[in-house]
Amino acid sequence: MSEVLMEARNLVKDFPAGRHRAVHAVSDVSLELQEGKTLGLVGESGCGKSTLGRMLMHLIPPDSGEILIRGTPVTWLSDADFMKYRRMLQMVFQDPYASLNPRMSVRSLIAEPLETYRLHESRQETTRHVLELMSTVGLPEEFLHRYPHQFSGGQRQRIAIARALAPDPDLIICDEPVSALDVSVQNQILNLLKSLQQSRGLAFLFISHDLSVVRFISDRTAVMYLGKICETGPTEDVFREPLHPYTRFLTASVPMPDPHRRQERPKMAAGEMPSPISPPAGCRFHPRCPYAMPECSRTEPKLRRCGERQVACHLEK
Amino acid sequence: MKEALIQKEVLILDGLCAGFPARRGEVRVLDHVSLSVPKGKITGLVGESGCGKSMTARAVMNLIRHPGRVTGGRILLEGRDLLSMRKKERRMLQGREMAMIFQDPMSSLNPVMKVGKQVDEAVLVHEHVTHAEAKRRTLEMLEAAGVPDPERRYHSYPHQLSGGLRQRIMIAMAMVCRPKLLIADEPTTALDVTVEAQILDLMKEMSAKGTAVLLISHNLGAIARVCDDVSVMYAGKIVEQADICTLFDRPRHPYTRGLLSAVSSLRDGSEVLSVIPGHVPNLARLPAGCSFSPRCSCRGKECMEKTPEMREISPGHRIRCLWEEPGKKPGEKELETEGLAAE
Amino acid sequence: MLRKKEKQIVSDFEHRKADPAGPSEISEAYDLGEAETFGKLMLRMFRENKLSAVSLLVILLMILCTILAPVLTPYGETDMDLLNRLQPPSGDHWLGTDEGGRDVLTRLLYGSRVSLMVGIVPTLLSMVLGALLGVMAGYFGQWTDTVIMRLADIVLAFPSMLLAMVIMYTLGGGLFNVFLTLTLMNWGSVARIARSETLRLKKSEFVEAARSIGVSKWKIIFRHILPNCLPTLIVLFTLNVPAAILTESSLSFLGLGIQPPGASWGLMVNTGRQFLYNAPWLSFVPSAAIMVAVLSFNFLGDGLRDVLDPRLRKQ
Amino acid sequence: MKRILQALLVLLLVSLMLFGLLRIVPGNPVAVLMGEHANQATIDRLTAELGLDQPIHVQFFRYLSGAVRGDFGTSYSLGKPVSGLMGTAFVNTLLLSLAAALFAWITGGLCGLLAAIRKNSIPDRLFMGFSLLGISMPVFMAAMILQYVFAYWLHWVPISGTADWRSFILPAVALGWNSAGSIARLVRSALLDTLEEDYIDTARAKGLGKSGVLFRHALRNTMLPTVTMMALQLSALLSGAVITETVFSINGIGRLAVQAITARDIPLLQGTVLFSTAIVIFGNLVADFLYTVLDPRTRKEA
Repeated sequence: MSEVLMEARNLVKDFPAGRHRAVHAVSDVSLELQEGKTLGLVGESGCGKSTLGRMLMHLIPPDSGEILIRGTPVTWLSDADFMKYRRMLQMVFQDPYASLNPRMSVRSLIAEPLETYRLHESRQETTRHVLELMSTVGLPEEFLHRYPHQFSGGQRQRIAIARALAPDPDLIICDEPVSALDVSVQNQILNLLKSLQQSRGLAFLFISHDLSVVRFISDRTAVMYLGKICETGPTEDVFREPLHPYTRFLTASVPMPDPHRRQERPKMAAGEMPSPISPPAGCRFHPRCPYAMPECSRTEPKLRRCGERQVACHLEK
Repeated sequence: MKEALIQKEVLILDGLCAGFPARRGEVRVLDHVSLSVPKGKITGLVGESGCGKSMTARAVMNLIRHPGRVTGGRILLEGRDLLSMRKKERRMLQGREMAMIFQDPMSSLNPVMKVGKQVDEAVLVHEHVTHAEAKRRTLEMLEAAGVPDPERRYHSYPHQLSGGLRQRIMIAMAMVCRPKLLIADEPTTALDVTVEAQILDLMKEMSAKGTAVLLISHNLGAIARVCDDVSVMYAGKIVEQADICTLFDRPRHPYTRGLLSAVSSLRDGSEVLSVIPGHVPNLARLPAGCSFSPRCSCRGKECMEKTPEMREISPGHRIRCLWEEPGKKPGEKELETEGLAAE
Repeated sequence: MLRKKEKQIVSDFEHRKADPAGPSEISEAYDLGEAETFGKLMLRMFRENKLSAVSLLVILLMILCTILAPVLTPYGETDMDLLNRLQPPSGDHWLGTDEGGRDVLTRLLYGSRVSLMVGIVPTLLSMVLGALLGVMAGYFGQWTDTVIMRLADIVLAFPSMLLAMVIMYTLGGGLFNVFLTLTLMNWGSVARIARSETLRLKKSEFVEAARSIGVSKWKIIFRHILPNCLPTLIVLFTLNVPAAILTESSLSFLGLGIQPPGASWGLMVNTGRQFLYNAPWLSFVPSAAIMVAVLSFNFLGDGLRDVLDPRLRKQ
Repeated sequence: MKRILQALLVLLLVSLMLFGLLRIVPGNPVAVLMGEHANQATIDRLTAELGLDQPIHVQFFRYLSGAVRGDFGTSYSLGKPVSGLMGTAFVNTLLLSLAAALFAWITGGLCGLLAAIRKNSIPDRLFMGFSLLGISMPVFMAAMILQYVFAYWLHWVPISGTADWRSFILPAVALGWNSAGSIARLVRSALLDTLEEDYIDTARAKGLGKSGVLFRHALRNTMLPTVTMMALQLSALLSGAVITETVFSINGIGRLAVQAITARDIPLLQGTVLFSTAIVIFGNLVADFLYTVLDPRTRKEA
């Protein structure tokens, strides 16, 4: 068992939505990130997975709950006090077309974190480090003075990764890093991320809606639905034998690239995820759940441990 | 007319070319695209972004935006050539005999109009019926498209609906005149997996009722789930065409093989994913010879000189590749991680 | 107006940015690979929009005339010649003389100093003020936003001419006060646009990325937000200059701006108006000068907007 | 409701600022008014009578409570109540502005529409040239040219005054031209943008013809930015009215304001400016309301 790098306890975040209403983006979520391991976070759009990532990144403050880095609570630190932890965690965003400032060259983009943490004395050293990072992510040196719009999506995401690697962090939060890319390019980036993790002992929080991507890259997987985690566990276990009905539904929905297996999918829950403004009482999945019992609409199931896994369902006791 | 009735193929594209003027000459977005969409079946068109698959759909529906235009070939709807028709005649076919649904169901619905009215409109344009009759048809169609509580949803505005519901409205709008051909351009890309599955089922249902469907997608999973025949597109050209099982079991074109192994390596638990090196070429600067040759792992010298033609290798299975022997297995699993190596 | 292709590229490009999952075939086919430096951008603008090139030329010519006024004409700005009052245009006086026998062309050239300065200086000042306040309001939000934007609301609620009249009344006439008035009048709309741009940029992923690295607030404002507002601001500048020229001329026309014996185009129209029926050139010549200046800036602004910031068209 | 309160707040702040601005003017306004030869005792008496010896906040509240009841004080120069003077002037300004607005909206809207439909054609160029001329020409120039040509030269309409409806034609055109230009340009670009939206493709895919697409789908969406613009033009119209009324000798609010400045008549100036600003604020409110009607997205969920 490896060390816990980062821990979130009972995080809650509501966004105001007009008078007396709120979007309950994240409600009571706890999770652990281990050193050198990847946690995959899957869920449909609007389930609160990006909000969770941003809270861990100290970009938005939680309404309540606690975030700990190596056992130290950092939730309520001011931006200035948080600076010493910033170096440890970096982020890669979803949209490579929007996450790079169009008016900065590759050099200044990758150098920005180096300069912010004052890692080098001289400009030459910084540039040398930038070039080193570029070769790590597979960008040729001659791109140093080019601008983001001259690159394809995959190349831009490489720049973003180089930037995240710059301060030599312990954790990188990847928010849908490949969902804007075509399959062939997506695989290039995933291979890069995986090899970086192995060679540098990085930990990842890998947020994605794409189950197969999460399955490839994660050691453990957490499934989110309407602001809550409904199941976590080692990735292979979760995918091979999902415990929560939602996870089962989700894994069965993914279309297989195999025309011979098209009828395998069981017809289950219909409809869509309800609005997080007024989530259903009790278990949040019960209106769509084929196994819903009267109890499900009354009490909310707690996340219970069973072996290495955790599941929040009244069926699993 | 008689011929049209017995014809199985609802839509035939024959050597369709499209492009638009650029600084030097013309950029060809579609290069001799030929395919057919038979009645009661779903035909898939798959490819990566920028390969011309949306342009194909737009060409059929006469929706290519200025300054792009169709520059050659024929589009036959039940034997009638759309391109030689008068404008009005062609327009009257749209919505009645062929309809289209789009990728983003939010921006494809008029934000200031009730969704019910937008569906009504499709009826009223083509048939001389009363508003009450149109509404009745709309409600019926909404029901069939799986919209819960159609009476209430009829009066909703698009922003009040979820993505899945909006796409169902779009499908209802497309199907309300019972068209013979439905073109779906990435209908599930903007939706979540669970909703995607439902929408795909709905499309399957529609085709089972006799509609010919052309499904355009970049998602091989979605294609595999519902399609009967598939065409693979790369850089404006169709590179491989076969029925679904042949294409997934015995792909012949190196590009198709690359795509398939990229997708399947994600699931079979391999440590390193298979990739196609490099990226999609710029259509304005296509390489000489086969467009795929710079990324192809088994290219020969002639690949960079001679442009391959489409040829049939077994009944119904066509490829655009110079390699003759199937035993050669070009492009099998590539373990290259250096994405930029081929540039 | 003439640039469908360019618009197409830009709109496709925007589209692709907005919806990365959406394949945008047309933009792929275009060559977006070249870096566009400011010079190249200008070249593109001039190639696509000839009018804007001509306008820039006219503006430069006007500035040149302004500087060279003493060399270009044999008469002085206030040289009276009571024997030659209200002369129609002739060989000696190309544009005639006014009620004091002063050469109209000479006064026009000298007047252009005031009019162009009034166009440029207060616009620049109001841009700087408005941009800073707007960016601050947008970025910091909360009470900063409330205070700044309420102030802007007040300024914008007045019919601009009446506000200008009140301020000029309070301050008194004169060039400096015209500058001040126009600055106070115009910062509000600049602040509003800068604020909405900032709000848009603040939500963008690259600002979020900078925040995730821990870049400080002011660095984010000056390195990430302002440079990305710049195209909008440049366009706004070229569109606000003619507005300022018009306002000054209106003020001077009412006798509330530049005071005689100084010359400004508006003032010349004002004095010439008494002789509208026997010496119409006295009012029409400076009016035409105003129009040419304003038109040129408007054309230039249109051209710049199409190249730099197509989104502004909606505002 | 919230918008109305906000508008009232802005109006309050506007009056406060106006009041403050007009009190910074150096020197006692009464002394200025009475001329050089007035004796100190008379000045003091008059100052007290007008309440100008009170502390400034008392003066402000006194003024405000009067203004709410429709009493804007007494004009120094004309010796009549400001509200009465504004009443007659308002009718003229209203007639002028309405006529100008009508001209601007109709010609501007039509020009923009036709130009967008026939993009890059000769009519497009012509209409856009007409619009650009409008926004580039100073209002006084338009006024003077029209006056010179149609009144002085051709004698089609009276040169100035408000004798009958015909005398409003030239001022209205002169005043509205500028706004017409802005509106035409906006309508054109908004319509062209709307025509590139995805739902236009949907409509065309349904089989709607050009006019169907235009009238059923594009126009209403084009109206959205236009409505906001039209409200903004109200402010421009009132600004331009100052000039137009001066050129055509129409006794309106704007001319009254100019007269007030020349006569250093603070109550009159304050009244006219406050009144005009209130109209602008009210116009913006109406535009907000219209926007909500036109765009279901801004409506509250029931």
